[in-house]
Amino acid sequence: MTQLAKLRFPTPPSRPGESVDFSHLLISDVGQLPVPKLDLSAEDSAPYAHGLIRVLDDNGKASGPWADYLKATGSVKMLRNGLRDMLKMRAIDQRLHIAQRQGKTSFYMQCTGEEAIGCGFARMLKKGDMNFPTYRQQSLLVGADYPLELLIGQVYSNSMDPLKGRQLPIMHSSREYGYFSVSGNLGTQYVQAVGWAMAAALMKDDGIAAGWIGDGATASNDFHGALLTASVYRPPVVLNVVNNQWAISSCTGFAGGSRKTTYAERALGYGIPAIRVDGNDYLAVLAASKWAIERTRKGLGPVLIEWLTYRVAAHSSSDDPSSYRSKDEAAAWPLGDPVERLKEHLISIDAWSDERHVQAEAQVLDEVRVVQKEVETHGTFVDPQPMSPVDILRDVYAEMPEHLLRQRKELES
Amino acid sequence: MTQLAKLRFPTPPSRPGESVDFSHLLISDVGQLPVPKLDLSAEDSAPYAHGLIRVLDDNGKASGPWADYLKATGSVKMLRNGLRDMLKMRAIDQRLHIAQRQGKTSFYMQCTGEEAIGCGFARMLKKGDMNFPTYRQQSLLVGADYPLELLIGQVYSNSMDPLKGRQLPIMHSSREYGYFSVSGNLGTQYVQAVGWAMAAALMKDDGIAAGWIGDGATASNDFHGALLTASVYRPPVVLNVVNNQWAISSCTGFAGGSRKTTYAERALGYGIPAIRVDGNDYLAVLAASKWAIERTRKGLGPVLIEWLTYRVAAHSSSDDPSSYRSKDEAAAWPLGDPVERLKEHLISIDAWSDERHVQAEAQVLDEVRVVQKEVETHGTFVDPQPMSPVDILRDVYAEMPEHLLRQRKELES
Amino acid sequence: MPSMTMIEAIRSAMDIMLERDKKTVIFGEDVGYFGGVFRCTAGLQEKYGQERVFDTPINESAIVGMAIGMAAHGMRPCVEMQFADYMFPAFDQISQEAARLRHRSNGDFTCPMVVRMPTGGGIFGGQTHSQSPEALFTHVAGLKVVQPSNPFDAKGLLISAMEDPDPVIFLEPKRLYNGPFGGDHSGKAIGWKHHPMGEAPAGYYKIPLGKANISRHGEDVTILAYGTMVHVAEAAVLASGIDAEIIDLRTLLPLDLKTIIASVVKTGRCVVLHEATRTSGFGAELIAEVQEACFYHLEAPVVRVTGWDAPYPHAQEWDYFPGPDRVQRALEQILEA
Amino acid sequence: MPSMTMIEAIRSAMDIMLERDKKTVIFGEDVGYFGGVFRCTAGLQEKYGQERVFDTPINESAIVGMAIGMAAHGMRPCVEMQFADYMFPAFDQISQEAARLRHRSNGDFTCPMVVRMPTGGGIFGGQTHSQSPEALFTHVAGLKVVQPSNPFDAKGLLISAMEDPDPVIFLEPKRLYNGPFGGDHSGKAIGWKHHPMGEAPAGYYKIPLGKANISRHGEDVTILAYGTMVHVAEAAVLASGIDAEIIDLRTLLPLDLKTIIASVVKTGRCVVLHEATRTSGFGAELIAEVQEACFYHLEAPVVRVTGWDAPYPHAQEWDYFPGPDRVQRALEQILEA
Ligand SMILES: Cc1ncc(C[n+]2csc(CCOP(=O)(O)OP(=O)(O)O)c2C)c(N)n1
Ligand SMILES: Cc1ncc(C[n+]2csc(CCOP(=O)(O)OP(=O)(O)O)c2C)c(N)n1
Ligand SMILES: [Mg+2]
Ligand SMILES: [Mg+2]
Repeated sequence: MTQLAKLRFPTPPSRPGESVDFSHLLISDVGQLPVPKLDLSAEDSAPYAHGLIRVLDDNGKASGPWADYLKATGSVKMLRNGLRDMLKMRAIDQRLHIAQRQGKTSFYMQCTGEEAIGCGFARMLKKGDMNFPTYRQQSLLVGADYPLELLIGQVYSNSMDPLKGRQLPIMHSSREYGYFSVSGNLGTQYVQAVGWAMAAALMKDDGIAAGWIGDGATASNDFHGALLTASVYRPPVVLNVVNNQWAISSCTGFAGGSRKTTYAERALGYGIPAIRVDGNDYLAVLAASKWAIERTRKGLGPVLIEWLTYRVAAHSSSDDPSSYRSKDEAAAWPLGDPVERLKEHLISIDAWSDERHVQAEAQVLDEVRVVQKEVETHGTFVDPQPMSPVDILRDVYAEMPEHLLRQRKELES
Repeated sequence: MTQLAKLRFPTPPSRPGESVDFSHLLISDVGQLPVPKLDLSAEDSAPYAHGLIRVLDDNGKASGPWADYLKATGSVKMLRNGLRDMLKMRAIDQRLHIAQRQGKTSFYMQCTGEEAIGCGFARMLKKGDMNFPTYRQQSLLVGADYPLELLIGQVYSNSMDPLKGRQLPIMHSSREYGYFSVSGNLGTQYVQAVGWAMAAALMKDDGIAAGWIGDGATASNDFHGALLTASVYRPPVVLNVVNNQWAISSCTGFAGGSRKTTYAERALGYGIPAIRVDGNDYLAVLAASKWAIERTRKGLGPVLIEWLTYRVAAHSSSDDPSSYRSKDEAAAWPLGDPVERLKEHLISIDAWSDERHVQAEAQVLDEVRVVQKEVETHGTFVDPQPMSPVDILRDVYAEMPEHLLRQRKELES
Repeated sequence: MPSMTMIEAIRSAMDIMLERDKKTVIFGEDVGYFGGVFRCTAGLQEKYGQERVFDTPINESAIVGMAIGMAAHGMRPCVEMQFADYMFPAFDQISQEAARLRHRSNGDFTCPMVVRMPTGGGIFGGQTHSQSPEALFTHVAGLKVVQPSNPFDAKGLLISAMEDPDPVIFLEPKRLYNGPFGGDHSGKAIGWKHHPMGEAPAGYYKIPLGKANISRHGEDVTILAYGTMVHVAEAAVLASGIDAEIIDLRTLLPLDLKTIIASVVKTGRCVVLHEATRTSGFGAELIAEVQEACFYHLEAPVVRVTGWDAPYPHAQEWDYFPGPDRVQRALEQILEA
Repeated sequence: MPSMTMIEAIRSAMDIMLERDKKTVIFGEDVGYFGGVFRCTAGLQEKYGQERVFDTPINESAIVGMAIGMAAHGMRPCVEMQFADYMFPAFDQISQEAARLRHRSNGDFTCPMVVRMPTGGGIFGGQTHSQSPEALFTHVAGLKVVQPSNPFDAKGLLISAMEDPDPVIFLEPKRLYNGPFGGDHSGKAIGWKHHPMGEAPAGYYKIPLGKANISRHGEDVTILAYGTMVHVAEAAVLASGIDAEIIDLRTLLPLDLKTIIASVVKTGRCVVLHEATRTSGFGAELIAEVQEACFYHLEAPVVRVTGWDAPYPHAQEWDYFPGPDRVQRALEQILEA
């Protein structure tokens, strides 16, 4: 009898109540991958796409060629600031998550566990560069020193909201701070980033674009469109994949992630070099970002970075992950917590201490709390301040056409 | 001063009047690649995705492991039939192309130079298997012995047309002969092939599906959707890429084809094994098809085949390639002509002769001409036979709903 | 009869069809193990196994594309778009492929497939979780388009859709999942338990596609509505005391024009409601048909109360939503005309 | 004034804008070296170089996606979909991204972009080279939708579109590319040389978006049409001798309702034409507005003459196409009513 084809269905590292198995993860040792030349080709990037760029080992010790590469420009102060950024990010997430629970906002999404990526990457960008973020890339705003009152105002949809309450909380937008308006549709903006980068090249400014996409959303069709157009025209774009193992309730296997292939490797077939980086290692983030951004700005073509990380929190304030994965997963995540790891490293080089850490945590929490309080005086979701309904009809077009003027009359009647 | 990014624009092997440069093509020597085990993994398929499976050398001599593999099941008779199939295909294309020029049909598309692929692949399929072809895969019909009168009737949109003139000529459909209805929208049907294959597995029949896509259309978004879903569920599907170097006027470089990366290699990032095959070598086509189809039917998961070939004719009867490429390209194509190569091979093993060839050509041309004549008595484009206008409204739904009944009245009034 | 929420009714329909027809398969994003972000498929994978109910990659075009291949083969896929707003990547597969397969192959291949999707606003979802794209589907010949307004209809219509020989778009007004909603967004939740249409047989039954339901009989004006707007219409009628006839269309394509005409001929007045943006919304189609068929009976122009021609805003949701006040005003105006 | 085909007019508009504004870029499938399958961009790459006019991969979503990114940055992309039928993969980028960017970012990012596409039937293109998807675009708040019926308008409207601050969908009736076409498909080709609207200034000029053109003045009935159907209307009027007023809408969104109302108030009768499938076509929207605004002036129901609710068939193209006979019949019927 012939053997019949049988479909395969991917399985996650754990289901509720099960023990966690992350043994499928490809994790290289620290120091294994040298810093390649800036004009690394796709072919030669294969070890980088399959391996993992790391600086900090499991004990917080920095070593290897990427550590040296970073030292050449980085400083301890930079690392301390990075730690502060991440603490601030975490404080913001915590406060706004609680605010959502209190009904002060309709919705929130945390980036817990992924703070290093945006906080670090943003520090390597220049004014005029543009991120095309997803809803979970708020750490890019923190790393760009985006005014807290705007960030919080947006989440409260109040009169401080630069977007006039039009967008779902977390869907920020700021041209000035290099944060393209988040749409909420997955994948669509990855190829827009390519377009922006093409414009930068055509208009001969030296800006670059950075596309951002989640592991789950790499399944979306526009992921391909972005890789392909980047491969054809070679504009200055860094294509980031944040692989946090989950897409709401589906494990990364449903986006094709597996023991054998990494997301970074998907770029190789397009002739785009790719690197895979420990996204929970702030030093690795800084070093890899520096390398990728410099290469891109120099006109050496697009590059893809897969950031390996873990989504510690729920998908959003509407989600409860305990129904689809074990509560132990975050603790079992082999790459640890980015804040803890950087803290440990700084302590190990005598640039930080437990006391300073506690102090810094309290300080950023306070900072966030003060701004939050102030922003709340401008209204919250349970206690909104009236906005003009006519605002709905503004900015649909540059000028309000007649049919909208008629609707405006109706709206005001 | 910093170096600024500059966009790259792919260039073709030639422009009108220029000399032709195909030196970028990766072409391995005959016999270099052994026949791998049926359960070849994506990783291990890398040499096959980058190399080229060939059986016939430039002098028509068959050799190497794939020749032996084929001999185990193939026969000289099979090859002679294959030659006849290709001659028939060419005769059909010639006759219908002329018919278009005579105004007997509105449109036609030839597959000149690509005949081996469909003629050979179809001979390895079983009843119940389903191709999801593009508009240039008519050779699959010839290889499946599809009745000529139906094929020609469709192109004439006359009363012999099984599709009642609804579809553009060449957009055939036949469940019985394993040829899924061609839509004309590029890419869309590649992922439908995956769905069909999933159904075959779920319903536990032993059929397989074969998706077909042109090199240009690999750029379309659904190419990614197909590779991804095939990689996730591993249904019995063979994903074929017909790389004929052109997409209307744009060279394969605009789909990301280049010296460095093959289309086959794009599958590797999805964990799908891939092979690259000389599509102008009928023996290589048979051997590779046999291997891929057997593997797939055995439930060993999807596989991608890139068929390296060249579009000798115009894109369609509406196209004139002399305005965008040198007239010498076809002659300069390093893999020659599939008919000539098989003929030469058969002659070299004393299984064929120039006389028999001339005879066979005349015979198939005659066969086609006779059927064509007969079909023309049922109407052509310049001399149509009236069809019922109401047919437009039939088959929009299984049953005609009331609004269509109302429109039918209007139509008949 | 058991009382069900709309979610339970939809789940029950799929459960029954999975049981009755081995060719039924259910899939979509988060639809398998987790049971869907709105829980419509909760428990079904556990009951029927992964081969019948499964998760998919986040690729709506591929979800529908796979479904087309399966349906053409002979299966009966019922797939979910997580939100109607996310069907756009699949609109090509739906409108150019699924809807055409029977016609272009002269019946050689067909596409019996259901595409379910939560539609409409009312949950502060902002512009990408609130849209009502029904008009787009009704412009596609070859599709059927359904939108229930209550659990009883939802279950019976979904079973009909899953047995239909043609592709059916099944729009689920997400604001009605857990209870009827007439526009009172003060926070008082009323569940389906307290609504007569929240009762539905536990077993198999069908509501035919293409048949509207007169959800309130009246003499003075006809209201054409579907989904959430049926309840808004009821609230407006209650508040105004106007003797309106409310027609719950249930199926938009094919449309039950007979029922509509009979009503408008009787009342001489017609108000059309939908949540979607106004211009080229399905209301336009309704008006075009009504004015043509009932011209000599109409005593006033047909008017529409709809969402504004703007993206659905997050914070100002209730200024956007065509609530009972706006409907009441329209009713009063049309009766004065 | 030079005489131009519609293709030449469109090319001239792009040529002028490439010359005037360095931020203009043109791209699409086969648009660069070859100059487009309909030759609309022929010679432009040679004149302005690859950085201004270039070919793209066959990926409509990516074409529009790239254009959005460029437009947001500050450039002015004008892209081509090879056929309107192939815009569906890009409909997500167009409707959910381009159309919304200004609104959702509160003006922080904008999207001044033009998406050109050949539309309509008449060239035996079958179901995938004949569609008229304008209604779908008009349902999307944030887009402008234009369709010229002659070279003079085409050039002036395209220049306006390319200077517009918002995304514009520019639909080119492919059957009119080389000459006016009133439905006589006997093979007698009449070029634009012999039509007054085939004359257009060689240089820069604009036709404003949102303004209709009364292409024939008349007293007895108003015909609303755009693109090819303007010429069909003219043929029907000529054949019937009916004194109809023909309004060539030129821009569908925003609509020039004032001009329409003035005409219908005058004539009391209205016929709406389009080639697209009937249900939920743009005709429905026109009827909804006309009956609301002109109710007390209408002496008969507004009727529509449209394509049938079926895929555009290849061989029976002329049974599908709403030709002058059908229009004439509708005119006669409405005058009898
Ligand atoms: C086109 C589209 N389909 C579906 C959704 C619904 N959705 C929102 S987030 C999400 C999961 C995304 O996962 P991933 O890309 O891994 O990002 P993460 O949430 O892990 O950061 C889904 C399915 C959407 N927003 N857009
Ligand atoms: C979605 C879509 N976009 C554009 C087209 C127009 N078109 C038809 S064939 C073609 C070129 C396809 O080239 P390729 O895939 O290489 O196939 P080949 O013609 O070489 O066999 C294009 C652009 C289409 N049919 N569908
Ligand atoms: Mg994720
Ligand atoms: Mg090709």
